[in-house]
Formats: sequence, C-alpha cells, structure tokens
Amino acid sequence: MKLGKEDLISLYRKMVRARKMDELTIRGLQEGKVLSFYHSNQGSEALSVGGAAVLKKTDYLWAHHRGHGIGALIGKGLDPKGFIAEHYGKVTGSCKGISGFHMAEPEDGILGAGGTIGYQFPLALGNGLAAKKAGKQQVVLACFGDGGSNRGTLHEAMNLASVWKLPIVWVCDNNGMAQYTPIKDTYPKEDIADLAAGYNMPGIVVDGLDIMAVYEAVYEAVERARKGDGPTLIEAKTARYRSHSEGSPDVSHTQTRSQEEIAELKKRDPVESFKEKLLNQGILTEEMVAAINREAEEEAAAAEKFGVESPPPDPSVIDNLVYR
Amino acid sequence: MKLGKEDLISLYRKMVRARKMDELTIRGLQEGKVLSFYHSNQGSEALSVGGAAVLKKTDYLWAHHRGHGIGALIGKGLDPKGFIAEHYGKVTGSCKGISGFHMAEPEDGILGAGGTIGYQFPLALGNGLAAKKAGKQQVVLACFGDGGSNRGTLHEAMNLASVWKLPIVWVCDNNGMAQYTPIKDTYPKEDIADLAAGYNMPGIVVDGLDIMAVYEAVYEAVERARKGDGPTLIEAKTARYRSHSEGSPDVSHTQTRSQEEIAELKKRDPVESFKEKLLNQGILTEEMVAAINREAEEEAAAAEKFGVESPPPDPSVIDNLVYR
Amino acid sequence: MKQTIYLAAINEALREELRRDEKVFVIGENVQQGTFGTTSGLVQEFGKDRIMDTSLAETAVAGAAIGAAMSGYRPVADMMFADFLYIAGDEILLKAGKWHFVHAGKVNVPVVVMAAMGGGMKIGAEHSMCPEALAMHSPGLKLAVPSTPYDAKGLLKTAIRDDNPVVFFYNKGLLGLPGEIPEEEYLIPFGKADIKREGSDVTVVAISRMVHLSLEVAEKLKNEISVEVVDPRTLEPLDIDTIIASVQKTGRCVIVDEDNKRCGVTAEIFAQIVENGFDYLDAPIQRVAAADTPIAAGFLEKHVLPQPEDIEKAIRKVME
Amino acid sequence: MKQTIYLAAINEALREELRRDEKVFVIGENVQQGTFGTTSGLVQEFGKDRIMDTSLAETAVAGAAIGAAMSGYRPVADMMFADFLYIAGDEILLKAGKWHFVHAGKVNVPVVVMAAMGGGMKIGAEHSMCPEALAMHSPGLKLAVPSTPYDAKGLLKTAIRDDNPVVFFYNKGLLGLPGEIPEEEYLIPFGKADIKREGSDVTVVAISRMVHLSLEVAEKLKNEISVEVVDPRTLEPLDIDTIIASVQKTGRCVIVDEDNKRCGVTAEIFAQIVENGFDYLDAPIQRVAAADTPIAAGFLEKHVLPQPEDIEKAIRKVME
Ligand SMILES: Cc1ncc(C[n+]2csc(CCOP(=O)(O)OP(=O)(O)O)c2C)c(N)n1
Ligand SMILES: Cc1ncc(C[n+]2csc(CCOP(=O)(O)OP(=O)(O)O)c2C)c(N)n1
Ligand SMILES: [Mg+2]
Ligand SMILES: [Mg+2]
Repeated sequence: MKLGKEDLISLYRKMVRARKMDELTIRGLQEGKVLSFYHSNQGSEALSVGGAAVLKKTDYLWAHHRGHGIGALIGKGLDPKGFIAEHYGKVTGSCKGISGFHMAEPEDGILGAGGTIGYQFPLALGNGLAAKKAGKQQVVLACFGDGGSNRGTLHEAMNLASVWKLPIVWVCDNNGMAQYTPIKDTYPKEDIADLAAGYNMPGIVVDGLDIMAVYEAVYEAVERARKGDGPTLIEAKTARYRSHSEGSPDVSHTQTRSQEEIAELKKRDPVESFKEKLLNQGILTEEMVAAINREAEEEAAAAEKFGVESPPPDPSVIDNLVYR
Repeated sequence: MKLGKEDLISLYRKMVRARKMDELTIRGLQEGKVLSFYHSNQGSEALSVGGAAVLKKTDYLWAHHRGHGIGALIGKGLDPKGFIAEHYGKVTGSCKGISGFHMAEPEDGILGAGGTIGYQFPLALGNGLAAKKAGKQQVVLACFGDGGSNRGTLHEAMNLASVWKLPIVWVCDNNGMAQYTPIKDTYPKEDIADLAAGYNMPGIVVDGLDIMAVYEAVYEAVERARKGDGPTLIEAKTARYRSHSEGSPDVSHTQTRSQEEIAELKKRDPVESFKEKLLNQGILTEEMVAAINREAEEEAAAAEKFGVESPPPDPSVIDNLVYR
Repeated sequence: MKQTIYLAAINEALREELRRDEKVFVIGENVQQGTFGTTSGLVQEFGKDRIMDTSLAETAVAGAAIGAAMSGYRPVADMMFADFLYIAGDEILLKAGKWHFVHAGKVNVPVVVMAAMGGGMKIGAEHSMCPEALAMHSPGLKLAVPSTPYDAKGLLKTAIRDDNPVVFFYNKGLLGLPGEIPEEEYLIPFGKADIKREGSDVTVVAISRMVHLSLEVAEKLKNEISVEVVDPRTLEPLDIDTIIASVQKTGRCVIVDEDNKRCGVTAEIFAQIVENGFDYLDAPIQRVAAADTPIAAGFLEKHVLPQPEDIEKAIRKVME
Repeated sequence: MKQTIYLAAINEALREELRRDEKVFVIGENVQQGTFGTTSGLVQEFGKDRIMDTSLAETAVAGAAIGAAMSGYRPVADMMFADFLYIAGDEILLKAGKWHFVHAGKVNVPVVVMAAMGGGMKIGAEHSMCPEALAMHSPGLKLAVPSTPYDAKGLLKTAIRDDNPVVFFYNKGLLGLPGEIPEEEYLIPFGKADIKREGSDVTVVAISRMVHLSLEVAEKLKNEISVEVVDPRTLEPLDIDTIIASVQKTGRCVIVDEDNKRCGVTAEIFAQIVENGFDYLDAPIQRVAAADTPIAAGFLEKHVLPQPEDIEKAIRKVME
C-alpha cells in the first residue's frame, strides 16, 4: 500500500478537522449548548481518523466512544454537522436529538452507537456474518478502548469471528486509561494484542500516534479481511490528553495526572507530528497548513451556526417511533 | 510431588466409585427415580476425580456439570448419598430436593451449582478474592468444559484473577464436544490452553485420561496458587462416551457418532487404564480390584436404597426460604 | 386442515419462511440437531450456512443475530432455554429493543429471539423460567407466547416477517401438544387475542401452557360455572380490547400466568383491566401466577408453579 | 441532627459500615475516585484492598462480589449506572437472587449491588434507566430506592447488614439533595413506608425522585386538594399495609414511578392495592410512569419521563 501526496494531505486535513470539531464540542458543553456530556478525542486522532479513512462507504464502522465517534465520522468522509446538531439536541442531528450523542449513518455503514462499552463486539460479529453471507467484500471495523477490551463480549465475538473467518478488524485504542483506571491495573500484560494468540488471528501493535502507521496496519488487515482471510486484532498505543469526560477530574485512580505527564504525552501530538513530517517532506507548506486550519475553523463555525440555528425537535418526532 | 501407594489406590477407588454412581444415576433416570435429567461423566473420571482429590477440605471447588459433579464430590472425599437423594428429589438430598441436581456442600467448599454453563467463572473469581483476603492459603478449583470456555465470563474472570494474582486454578474438561457441537467448530485453535497467553498465566495441556498426569498438573497449579503466584489454566483432553444428556441423541451436529468412534475413545478408558497400570506395577492385585469393585457396588446399592427410602420433601421446606 | 404437534408447527413455520425469504436464517447453539426439536431437520434442506450452530456464547448468539438483522438479514436466534436470555440482556433488551427508536428510525432490527420457556419438567430454577415480564417490560420488543400448534405456526411466521424485534417464547410443556393447522399458508396478526373457550360467568385470561390448565378447569366446572378462556397470544402488543369485552360480559376475571407474580404479566393485565373496565367488575380480579420464589425442582415444582387447583380456587373466589 | 446531601449520606453509610465490619468492602469500576461521589474519599481511609477498582467487566464485578459474599464477606458492588445491571443479569438475578433458596438455605449471599438510576441528565436511553421492575420481579432480591439523604443512609446501612442480596438504587437526580440526618448512628428497617407528607384527599405513592416531584405538586395544590405522599422506600419488601391504610383514609390513589409503565412497579402496586383495598377506592387508581419507549436524550427526555404536570393531571383525574 502506498499513500499518494493527495492522500496524505487529505489525512492531515481530516485530523485537523477532527481536532477542531472536538474543541468546538468542548466549548459547546462549557457554554451549555451540548446537552449531555462529552469524551474528548484529543490524542487519538491518528487512530480514529486513520482507521476509518481506510474504509469504503459500504464497509461497516463501529466508532470508539472517544469523541463520540467524531474522528471516525470525518475519517470516513462524513459531514460533521449532524454530529454537532445531535449534541445540541436539535432535530437536524444525526438522530434528531433523540440519542443525544450516538451517531447513526447507516448509508455509510455506521449503524448506531450504544452506551454500554463493549456492546459493539457482538453486533460487529453480526455485521461480519452478514457481510460474509452477502459476499460483497464488505469489511467491519470495530473500534474500542483498552477498558473495553476487558469485556467478555470481546472474547465471545473474537472467537466466533475467527472460527467463521469473518471480515472483521478489531481495533483497540489503548490510551492507557479507562475512565480513572490505568490499563496496567486491569490487564496483566503489556500488549492487549496478545489476546489474539488465543484466537488464531494476527495480533498487531502499532504506534497510534502515527497516522501513517495506523493507516498501513489497518489497510493490511482490511485487505486481509476483504480477501476472506479472517479477522485481525490491532492495538494502537495512543494518548488521552484530557479527562475521561469533560468536567470530570483527570485522575489515575485518585491521583491527579500531572501537567508534566500530559505535556510529555503531547510531545508526540498526532496532528502536530504529522504536520511536521509532511512539512519536512515538502508535501505540505506553511500556507497550505494555514489554509487547512482556516477551512477547518470555518467548517466548525458553520457547524456551530447550523447547530445553534436548527430547531429543537418537536415532541411528535418520537410519536409512534418505538416500532417501525 | 510424589503419590504414594495408598494415594494411588485411593485415587483408583474413587474413580471406580464415581463410575458406579454414574451408572446408578443413569439407571435411576431410566427407571424414573431420577426426576430431572443426567449428563453422564463417563470418560471424564480421571479429571473430575483427580483434580478434586488434590484439594483440601477448606479449598473451594466448582465442579463441572458432567456427572453433575459426582467425580469431584467423590474426589474431594464426600459421601455420594446426598447426590443420589437429590436426584431422586428427596428431602435427604444435598439441597432437600429443591435444586434437583445441583449440589451444595459449603462445609467442603462446594458452594452450589448453577444451570447456566460458564456461570462459575465470576463466582470463582469472588471466592479467589475472598481467599486472598482471608489469607488462609485456600485455593479455588474452577472446572468447566470446552463449550464453557467460549463464554465471555471466562475472559472477564481469568483476566482479573491474573491481575490480582488470585489462587484460582481453571480446569477445562475438553471432551471435544459441547452438547451436539464439536469444539473444533467453535474454537479456532487446537488447544484451549492457548487462551492463557493473553492473561500472563501458564496454560497447560494434560492428558485427561491419565489420572496421574491430571493429579500432577493440578497439584502443581494448586501449590503455585497457594504460594500466591496466581492462577493457572489447565486443559485436560478427555472423552465423552455417552450422549450429552441421557436420552438425547449422540450426535456431532446431526451425524450419529459411530460405534467405532466410541470404541476408539474407550480404548483408553481412564478407569481401566489406571487399573492396568497399577496392576502392572504391582500396586493393585486382582483381588484388590475385585474388592474395590464390590465395595463401590455396595456403596451404590446403599445410596440407591437411601434415595428410594428417603421421603420426598414436605412442601413446607420451601416456606420462608427465599430469604435468610 | 391437517394434524400436527406444537414443535412441528414451529418447525414448519421456520421451514416455510426459510424457503420464502433467503434473508432468513436460524442461529444458535446446537440448532442443527435441535435441542427441543423445533429446529431439527432444517439443516438438511437449508445447509449449515442458514442453520448455524454457534459456540456456547449467548452474547455472541444474540449479537450475531441482531447485528445481521441491522445489516439487512432476518435472523431467528434460538437461545435454547428462555432462562439464558438474562445472559444477553444488553444485546436483546437494550440494543434490539431500543435502537430503532434511539436512532430516530434510521436502523431496523428485524430479529426473532426464540426460546423455550416453562416448567413441568421438574428441572429447577434455571431451566424452567418464563421470563415474560422481562421482555414485556422492555420497550421495543414484541412478545409472542403461543399456546397451540396453530398459534405457534401463525405467530412465528408473523414474527419473522415483522420489521421489529420479536421475542417468541414457546413452551417446553407443550412441545408434543397435538392440534390442527390449515394445509395452506396462514399468518396470525399480533395483538389479536383468541377466545379459547366461550363462557358467561367468568373471564380467565391465561397465557401459554396456562391456557390448557384453565381449559381443563373450565371443563371440570362446566356444570357449575361457565368459564370463558381468553388467550392474548401476544403480550406486546396486548389485545386489551378483547379482554375488556369479555370482562364486560362476565363481570369477573382471573388472570393466570406461569411467570413470577410480583411485577409480572398478571399485574400489568390486572391494572389495564381495572383502568379500562373498572365499572364492569363485580368482584376484585384474582391473579394466579408462580410464587415469588425460584422454581424448585422435582416434587416441589408444583408448589411453586400454578396448578389447576389454584385456578379453580381463584375462579370460585371471584364467583363468591 | 446535621445537614448533609444525598450522596454524602451514602458515602457516610459506607464509611461507617466499612469501619464497623472488616468483612465489608466496596468493589467496582473507578470506585476509588467515584463516578458519582458516593464512594469518593473512602480509599484514603480504607486502602485499595477494601475500595477496589476493577476492570471494565460487569460480570466480573458482580460475580466477584457475589462469590466473595458466598465466602463470608459482605461486599458492596458498585455497578455505576443502573443500566449496566443488564450485563450481569445471570449473576445478579439468577445467582445472587436465587441461590439461598435453591441450595436449601445452605449458602448465603450477603451482597449489596448498588447503582445510580434515573433520568434528568438528558443522557439518553442507556444511561437513564430505572430498572426497578427488573429487580422487583426477580425472586430473592431485596430492593431499596431511597429518596432522601436520611433514607439513603439508613437504608444502605441496613442493606449492608442484611444477610440477603440487596439491590440499592440511588438516584442520579438526587445526588446533591440537601437534608438532615442524625448525629448518631441509625438504621432504617426494610419494608417500612414513610409518609413524606400527610393529606386527606388523595394518596400519591411515589418512588425515589418521583417523591420530590409529587411533593412539589402537593404543595402547589394545597389550597385545593390535600395530597398525602407515601414513599415505600423499599419495593421488596413492600409495605403495602401503610399504603392501604392511606388509601382507606383518602379513597383515592395515584402511583408515580420513573421506570417504564408496562409491567412495571406501578402495575404491581396497583394490583396489590386493588386486591387489598378494593372497597376503599372511590375512583380507579391512576398510574404515572415513564412512557413505554426508550428514554430520549436532550430536549425530548421530558416527554418520556414523568413530569409534575403528569402527576397533577392524574391527581385531578382521581378527584373528578
Ligand atoms: C458496560 C459499561 N461499563 C462502564 C461504562 C462507563 N464507562 C464509560 S467509558 C469508560 C471507560 C472506557 O475506557 P476505554 O475503553 O479504555 O476507552 P477510553 O475512554 O479510554 O477511550 C467507562 C468505565 C459504560 N459506559 N459501559
Ligand atoms: C449458558 C448456557 N448455555 C447453554 C446451556 C445448555 N448446555 C448445557 S451443557 C451444554 C454443553 C456444554 O459443553 P461443555 O462445556 O463442553 O461441557 P460437556 O457437556 O461437554 O462436558 C450446553 C450447550 C446451558 N446450560 N447454559
Ligand atoms: Mg482507554
Ligand atoms: Mg465438552
């Protein structure tokens, strides 16, 4: 797999857009526009954007809950307006303000999102089964966190996916923390990818701060899946810059994470370091960077305006909605 | 670990007794004395008896559902009368006829049994946690089948047990079948013990038809656990001679298992082959074998009589029993 | 009409729907052989890709079906014993049940979750449950509880064609029940109660196996008391109108169900009858249900589960 | 008496019981920091071995607590959001709830399963549930649903000392609620309803956060209608006697609960009132509960969950 110049610029642009939308959502929460809560994606953009960018429109994507899927949405090429409007509770939101923060874009293979971490594993299994039955070379990208890897649903789903050689790529965003609990206190090995050994599938560790490494690893796994060679488990080592949920304390157990620790994490910021790389390679120029930034800011501003100006849903939107 | 002559004879005796009780229970079902159902243990005695025989009275034991725990009960040194009486629905049963086929002997570390395969993993985790807290060097032996290994509860429990270095020995009775489904169709690797690799604990494969091998492997794992060095996963390759449940068809998917296949399995019958070994080593004589057989038959006959003659429970035994 | 039995009627419904629509498939533990006979013999016609044996993993079974349903298939997930639904609560109740609504109607989950419920086999607390209230209480799930071969076949076919998630609880105690079904294809709409016996003195609303116990009692009492037996057939949607019409006629009502009483199906039907037919009632409604204990095995089972004598007593009580 | 708030009262109950009995420990995801504040600060006094952070694994959390309870400890398992109980249904409902009975009283399961229920935070279908009926329907579990700091502390201490499994649902919408509690230690027995406001025209049976909505309505209507607000405090055991006595006095009843209506708590209380107090009723009972839909997020939440206006309307209806 070789990424061309345009592909690289596109990936960079998507990361910048994801970061800006994340910042906007945080602001929206602080200003009371976002009605529920928000789990910032900052530090994880290389993975969320890069993984989803590999997919075709017809492929299935279960986004990780970080950023409520914003990186994956943008990675897959979707307009983030519905994302913001949903968070603002508006009828123009992805789910008309009914889900609040769970996106569903079935036309683009995003079939919904749930509130119980780890819920996606059995459902991804079902999509993979459907994909195999349909025979249209669709692939399922099932994203989750290090905490999510502790759920038993992962075992059940990875196992059957491997037995049935389903086209599923399991992608773990290992940012080292599950809410307030470090993964090293809830998993006894260094690499979550080691779980793959029990299921006869490749277990791959990748630098989750390097979007090219992520893209490459996911690309290979997706191609493998598309060919009918079965699932892969990819673990990407990422970072979480902010607290678990905006407004919650940023602690490890009960110890505040230090400024130094966060600063250390930010040294290899996925957006910044990719920019540096592309600048060094002459693929980006400072002018292009400025333009990309400006466009992303304009997009965020437009999304905000759209969200603010959209009307809240009329209560009738939920009338007779329980059944089809 | 070195098993003395008496230990070996005791193990043999227990296996014979387990086999006889199993045969009695099957007869009881055919004759309508056993009120519920029965899942024969034949082919699995080396494991069920040998594993439990390693334990002390204060250790915890979750028996595998095969034989409804008869091998483990006898292995741990319990009188099987309550087992039979429970199956006959009598008030002298282990649970006064209320559970029907689930034994509970808390004094001997058998805290009950459930109907949902794989239920025991989280509970064993809790016993292991309690054992560690209590600091009395108790160990938990958690037995299950190859089918049971597919449950997500195993992942959740093995993981935390390893993180917390709990004194738990996970023992898989891999008889190659889960009801009508061969394990090779529901697990993608040869050895279930390979799961251990994901949890930083030893994963050991043992010949489950050889009680000495079983005893040795379990003994080592139990000692390791007792010392505070954490859990072990042991997989024992066993056999299932009879159908999943008495009266159910004996099939693999829908194909009847052939007489040849069963005969092949029986060639290395754990009871017979241990007898041959001990005879060859001069530890047993034919006379001793005959005596052991006779005693086991007498025990079974006495248990049957006990079961038949015991009264059914008065309905009042369940009055005010929901709460303590 | 032709003669059949309950489990064969279920099997026939599956076979017809598998033939009709290639999107339909059956998935579960040991479904190729079939634990209760309901799925037996199908693999020979439809192959292993459409009659899929799984690992022993309830979240995977339910999830695979739900996920495939969201991807355009129409799976029937066989959970074997209804008791095992509790293992896949998140999948069945929170995902299948809610997601059409939560995602503003953008996704559909046309899955059937079928399982065998009920006592009578003396096999105790975790193999005898009737978790009807679990499903009925959860928004978004339809719930069918057939009591006859005719109802079983007609309701299951409707369930498979429904675009919504349906829980289909068949009853272990009725597997061999004989009955007639039409030669030709038929469907039974959801939300239509069936009057299994007409009567004028008292309405007995009975569910699944309890229909037969109630009919037995009605027959026994026929020279004294004229008992009408109403079978809701589906609990969601519930045909409260037919129930109320019967109560309006008789003025008296007994509700019989095999699930635990507290917060169970009988409570909901009770409340709806009072809410909608307070003035028709000549006596307080009687509920007959399983005791609020786990289900004891063996000889003790009958002391926990509703028996004909309990139904008779309740009928006599409302007639006082 | 001293001033406190709801979450601090829960915290204090835990602290006192942790001090009193070394067999007590707290286990759950992120309990050391505490997601809702109820377990915060305890690890500093009791250490990591008694305030145990776990992996993100609900069957393991519940199972570890239940298994330890069977081994002689008295764990408090914090499941965080009550919605997550559905993941550990087999452990909590089928094992903790049933095993004392099933094993003829030979084993005890003195576990407390606590979790935060309730809406009002606009966070949607899987973070706002009140799965009261789930627990109340399951034999063998006691169920406490405190509405005030005083009740929360007293009931939680009783729950921890109970030799049976107790589900303790505290309410996310009440975390900051102020209230007085005694300086000295106290316990509140299970099965004793509390009359939160006396009145003579209508009885409102209200649960958890709904108590406060009902009190607000009672205050608003005080010059027109005299409303008595009865808080059962525990749903199992349920103090039906106090409820019936109130209904006998007022002749009218409204039941208010935040769980879904169908097959929910309101149905059971409704049935029990009619069964025990048919003759006292001057009008049909009204039920106010969540709509039988998933809980919508954001602006739409209030259209699903019971509001003061709904309670007022129901009160006016029974007064007609
Ligand atoms: C089943 C379930 N348990 C617990 C939670 C609460 N919760 C939400 S996110 C989270 C941490 C997830 O950690 P991880 O999977 O590592 O993802 P991260 O937030 O670090 O990206 C927890 C405990 C939940 N939503 N669902
Ligand atoms: C949760 C659950 N699923 C399914 C069943 C039905 N069932 C009982 S035993 C069994 C097969 C178990 O296979 P395995 O674990 O290999 O044990 P074996 O019977 O082979 O000894 C099944 C499917 C059950 N009791 N519980
Ligand atoms: Mg994480
Ligand atoms: Mg097996």
